[in-house]
Amino acid sequence: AEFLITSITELTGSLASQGVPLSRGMKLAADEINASGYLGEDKIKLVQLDNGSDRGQAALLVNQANASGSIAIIGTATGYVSHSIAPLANELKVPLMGMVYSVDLLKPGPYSVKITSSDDSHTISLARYVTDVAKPKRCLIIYANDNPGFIAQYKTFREYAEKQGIEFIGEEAVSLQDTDFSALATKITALAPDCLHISMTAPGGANLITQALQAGMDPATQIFAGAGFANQQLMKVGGAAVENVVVSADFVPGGVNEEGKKFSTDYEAAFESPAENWSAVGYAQMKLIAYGLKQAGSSATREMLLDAIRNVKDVPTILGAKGVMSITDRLPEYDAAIIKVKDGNFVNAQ
Amino acid sequence: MIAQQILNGVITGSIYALFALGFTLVFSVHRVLNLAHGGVFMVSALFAYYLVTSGVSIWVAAVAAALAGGVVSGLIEIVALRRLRRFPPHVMEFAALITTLGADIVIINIGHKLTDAQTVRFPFGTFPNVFFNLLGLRISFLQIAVLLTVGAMLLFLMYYLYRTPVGLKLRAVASSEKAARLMGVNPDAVYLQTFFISGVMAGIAGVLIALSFNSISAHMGEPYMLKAFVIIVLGGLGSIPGCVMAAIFFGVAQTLCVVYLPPGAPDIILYSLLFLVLLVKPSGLMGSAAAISIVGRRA
Amino acid sequence: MLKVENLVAGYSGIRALRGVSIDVAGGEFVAVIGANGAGKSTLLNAISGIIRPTSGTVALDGHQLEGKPAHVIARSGLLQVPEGRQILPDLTVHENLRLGALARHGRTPDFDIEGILKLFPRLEERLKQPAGTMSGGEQQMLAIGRALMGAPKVLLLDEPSLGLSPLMADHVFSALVQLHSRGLSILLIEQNVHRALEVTQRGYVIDQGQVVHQGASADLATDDSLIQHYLGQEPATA
Amino acid sequence: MNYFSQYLPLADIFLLALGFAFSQQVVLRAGVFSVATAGFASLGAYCSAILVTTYGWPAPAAIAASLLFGTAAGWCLSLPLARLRGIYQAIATLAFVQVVIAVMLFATSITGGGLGINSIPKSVGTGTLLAAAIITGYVMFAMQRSGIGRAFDAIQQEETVAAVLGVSIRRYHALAFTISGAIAGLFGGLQSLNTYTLTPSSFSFTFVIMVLGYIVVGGRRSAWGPVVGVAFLTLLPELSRGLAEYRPIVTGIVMIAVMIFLPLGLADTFILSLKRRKRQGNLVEGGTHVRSAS
Amino acid sequence: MSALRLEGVSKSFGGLRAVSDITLSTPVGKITGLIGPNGAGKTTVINLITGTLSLTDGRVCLGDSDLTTAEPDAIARHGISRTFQNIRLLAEATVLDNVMIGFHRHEKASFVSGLLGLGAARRETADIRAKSAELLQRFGLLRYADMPAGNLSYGHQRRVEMARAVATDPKILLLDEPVAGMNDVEAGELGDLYQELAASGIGLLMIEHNVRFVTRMCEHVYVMASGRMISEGRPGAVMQDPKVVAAYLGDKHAQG
Ligand SMILES: Nc1ncnc2c1ncn2[C@@H]1O[C@H](COP(=O)(O)OP(=O)(O)OP(=O)(O)O)[C@@H](O)[C@H]1O
Ligand SMILES: Nc1ncnc2c1ncn2[C@@H]1O[C@H](COP(=O)(O)OP(=O)(O)OP(=O)(O)O)[C@@H](O)[C@H]1O
Ligand SMILES: [Mg+2]
Ligand SMILES: [Mg+2]
Repeated sequence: AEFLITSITELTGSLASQGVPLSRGMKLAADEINASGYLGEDKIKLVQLDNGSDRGQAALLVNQANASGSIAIIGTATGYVSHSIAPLANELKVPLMGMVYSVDLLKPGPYSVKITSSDDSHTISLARYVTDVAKPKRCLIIYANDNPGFIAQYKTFREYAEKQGIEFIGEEAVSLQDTDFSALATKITALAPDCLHISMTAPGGANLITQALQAGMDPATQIFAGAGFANQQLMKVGGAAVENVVVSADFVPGGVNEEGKKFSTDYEAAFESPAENWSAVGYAQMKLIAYGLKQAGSSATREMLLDAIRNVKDVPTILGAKGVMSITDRLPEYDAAIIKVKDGNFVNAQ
Repeated sequence: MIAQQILNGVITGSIYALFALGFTLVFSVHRVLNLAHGGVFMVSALFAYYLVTSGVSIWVAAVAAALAGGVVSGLIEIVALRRLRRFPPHVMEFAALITTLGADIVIINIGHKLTDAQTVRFPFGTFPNVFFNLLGLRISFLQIAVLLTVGAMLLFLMYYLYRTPVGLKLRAVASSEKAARLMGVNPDAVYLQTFFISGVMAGIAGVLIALSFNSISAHMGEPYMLKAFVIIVLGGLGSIPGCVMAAIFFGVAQTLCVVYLPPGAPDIILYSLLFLVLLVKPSGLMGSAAAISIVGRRA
Repeated sequence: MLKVENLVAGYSGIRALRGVSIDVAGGEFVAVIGANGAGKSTLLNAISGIIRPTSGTVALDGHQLEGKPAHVIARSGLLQVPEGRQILPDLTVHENLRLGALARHGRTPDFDIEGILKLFPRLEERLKQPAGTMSGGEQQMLAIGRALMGAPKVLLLDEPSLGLSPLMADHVFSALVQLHSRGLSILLIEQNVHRALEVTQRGYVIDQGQVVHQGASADLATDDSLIQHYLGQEPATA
Repeated sequence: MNYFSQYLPLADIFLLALGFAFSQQVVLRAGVFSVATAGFASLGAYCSAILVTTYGWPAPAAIAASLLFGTAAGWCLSLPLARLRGIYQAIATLAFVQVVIAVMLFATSITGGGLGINSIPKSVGTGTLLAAAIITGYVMFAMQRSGIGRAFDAIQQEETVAAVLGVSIRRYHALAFTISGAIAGLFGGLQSLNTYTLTPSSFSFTFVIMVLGYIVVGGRRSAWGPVVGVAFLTLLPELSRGLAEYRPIVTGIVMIAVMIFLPLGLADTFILSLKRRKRQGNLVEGGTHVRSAS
Repeated sequence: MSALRLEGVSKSFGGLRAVSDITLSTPVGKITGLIGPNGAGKTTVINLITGTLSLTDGRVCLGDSDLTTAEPDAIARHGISRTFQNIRLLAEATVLDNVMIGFHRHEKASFVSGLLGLGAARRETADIRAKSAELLQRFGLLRYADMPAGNLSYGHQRRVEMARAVATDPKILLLDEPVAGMNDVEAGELGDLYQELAASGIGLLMIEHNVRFVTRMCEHVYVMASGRMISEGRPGAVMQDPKVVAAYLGDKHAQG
């Protein structure tokens, strides 16, 4: 049989920088699955649609995917869009394989599934690293206040770290569109924290760090960030300024196991740009669906697919620090990778 | 810190002015809100980036980018606006909103394809990274360059508009196209010229801002458009010095708000302030009542 | 000098000119008269290139001008004082005059700004004022002055006395006579029929977009029935 | 059945956008260059969402509250803005929109801040939206044909003239703002009970430009303008889906082409050409006027 | 009698005193003239009466109502109507629509009935349309009714302005150079119309440079120069006043 899977991602519009690698990752996985005969006689047909970074278009595409008989939908790259289509997918009873961090995605009903572990587990891995390994004294939080994911992230981080006795000297909000951080940079320099936790995207964050250093921030200030930072853009934009930045990520660059290593080389060969966090997430999502389909067999239905992946134990994946993942009632768990910039590359920090 | 922050604000404001001057020029002369200005700005930055990465020096690249901005802007005039000018002003002004928006969408998405939706930046060390300490204030060579460029652009525009015959033609066409034609002025040439100059300014701004903030992306013009709107109005329409003053005022106000207010509050204060300024002085800080725009109404 | 033949022009579907032929010899002063809506302004605009004629020819000194853009026609020396004055309201009086000079295109002008101010002293007091805030009559003087600044070969005037006080209208007419005596060719549209026929040499009467009469001004002026007939609005009860 | 139902969300999108477009058109017709529709819509949307999720109000009551809230906001905004004109008015209303966004981001405890409000129960379907759009459309038509429409036209084209003919600019501007606020508040409320989620960025600068786009592309005068403009701009991305990532480029080019050739907008141009044809018909009927030579 | 009266009206633009201490009155049922050289301040006087400009000094009254500080629309609703020297029509609206808006001040249908398209509003619209067509007929414009007003020739646009002003059914009608751009025959036709209007009880105040026309039409003439009133009286007498001849007429016209 041929299983129709529709991806609905931000291929154009303002959120495309996340949507594009994501959809490339899944494409790579789908081709690989079909070529390797992983599903025996069965094949995957991946249709990739663009929601133009717009909620309305995404909702329409969910309906189309449902009408065309897709067994599952993969998407979308951002919480803003994902949250608005999850209720619809549940209403139509079509599995929505989401990749946003917030657990809220699972709330609308049993048909929404996640591939990334929750914010909390991610962020707490990072917070644990901060309290156990880095042990700073005075932390300053900087977050993008116009994105739900980044807000949730910094809150979890602060809550955990504060309990462990880290002192926080303030919170500063920025917007994802900002590029001019001169005021904030001067303020950071004056506040003189020894630790920054930054919740925003890689290019913006790298730029912020560069400007803070130019404004005279102590170069020894330790900098921590969530998965938003986990891609090459960080080094491309930040250069030497982002050395030693510690990031929690789904994917350790280069891979932690054979599959991850192969993914990295294949991806780079196929798309002429290095694999990064989002492409790995897309890839892993597609692989998880294939895993589910294999369990459910040739006559798999949507419900059978869901049943097959609702609870899994220790399946191999390219995500996480250890390369295995378990899922408990649609919520994946794997140890987040804690990585660090060394000589312009990410390396495992642990 | 306060002195440093005010300096930061002045520089931020100058950067807004850098972007807004070309936009204001087109608006004040032709009453067209060129929504593609941000697109032109981005194209120039990207063009300079490709030149620099293929080995051209930043100075040459900047000049080339400025010209490229002028050419793209001129093309926008020819393709998206020229035909519209046959129609009465209130029709033309609204239609121009959409045609320039369309042009912006086209340009941004070409940029999108070229950069693969990623943020790029000039290679490290493209522009000398030198800092000066003036009376305890930190200022970079680049920031000084920004200040000087804004000053130069302001002087150039004032000279060009008020001291040259070309400027006279330009203002004549702005005042009444038909009457200007009857006096032998070719409005097509005048429009093209204005757009070219505006594009050159966007180009210079694009390169300097990309250098300042280490980033070039397809959407880099968008946040500046909103600011540019605010600034031309705050400065009083048609007033070039007003535009620069408003930009700096806005930059300083914004910086101080960011520094002294809790996160999220600055925008509330800043835009409420703008609202109040307009109520107290309905034609902007520097505007005269005579300069009131007529977008949406007949001349 | 100016030769217009069989000019046809109109506005989206409406034919306002239906084949008008007119000529102005070098140094001649010619009047065109007609009722409201007869097509007088349309004629001037078609000559000046403000509207594009559908057929017919316009020649200045033997150079074909029809279909050329308005600014090219203006530069070639055909300058109009348009209906509604069309001064540039945001520019000062001085700037309006300077702008007029841009149409010279190498011709030597009879007037510089001083000369214009001598002709219309009222303008001198207003040099720095935005032209849009001047009184109607002042604007009319400016419009004439501006056209003269451009060293016209043929001056086209669309109701120059409109809105002028009697004294000022006299002034303008005598100025025109004076310009004419210096050798300038003038085509004058005027609703003040008697005045127009007094100062000009020849006249055309147009009606419904066609020339219905032409002849020496003096003859036209004495033909009362003609004037009554072609210059009246149709009866209100029609 | 299945085939049609998959396009149902498109109908929802269309109807919601139509409501906002009507709201935008009212002010433009009255010669007010306001972009406050986004702000009113945001207020209406948050009003309904909060009343339903936090206070458990029934949907119809919440929507009525949104309508009232929008109406009140429109009227209040009209008071200070009476003095402004043209682009100054546009920027003042844009400032209002930015303040609304910023407040929604800031008042985290009430609005959820940047997280927005998720999982709003869906209680507004296509039928309700259709009814709301039809009623609004009817009001727009009726207004067009009444003295209000004439007064708006006069103000929009020549304010001084309108004033010396006895039209109270202040009163009619206030009326336009109020109607605009009412419509936007209503459809904001409907939207939040139709699309599950709400964030401050739902009604941002992009929204402002898009809603203006509907009116300019469709036409600023006729009540068909918004209908045609919204249909065109919401269908265009769907029709060009086959073009993959070149889609936005083509959209941009089509926008330029349409406006360059039909600068009055699709509907207005069409209606004008119909009128023109009728007029020419009349002329032939009546015969061209030729004065008889007696 | 509800005449329009100006008492000591003045207006300055910055340093320029454009109108200075003008006192005049316009009785109903008669045509009053206001003449003077270009830039004398005549149009400014009309702008001051209609509230388009605000007074620096003085009072404007209509009958018992003081209109000195009233808003333009309120003044219009008191029954003062005007035409503009520089024609101001709704250029894209049809001629008929231009006249229909003139009836605004007599509309009675409420906002609500307009918004809901109730019968009252619809009937009123039909009624106004019929009356407007009648007016156009009177001004000889009926065949242009469906044309965009901006497409008319200059003279015809002037007539549309007048029809619109008359549509407001004013007590006082202010005409700023009503026959500018018309020849004597055309002016004569309009003159008859003004006399009819005056006979029907409207007070007309007319600014005009066509001296013959003013002499024929007006019972009383005011003469302004440089913002001041320099003469007033019956046309015949005024036109022979040496001050008027010197400032305004020139010797050529000083026949009376
Ligand atoms: N822009 C326009 N669009 C359509 N028709 C027009 C336009 N301008 C003029 N017309 C028509 O052309 C005809 C001639 O108008 P024109 O302005 O040439 O008359 P005119 O002789 O100058 O009259 P007046 O003495 O009133 O100025 C008129 O019937 C008029 O309605
Ligand atoms: N807004 C203004 N700002 C400055 N000066 C003005 C303004 N409006 C009018 N003026 C000046 O006031 C004087 C009177 O102008 P007004 O228009 O009243 O004259 P008028 O008597 O109507 O003349 P005309 O017969 O030429 O129309 C003129 O000198 C004019 O330049
Ligand atoms: Mg004419
Ligand atoms: Mg006047």
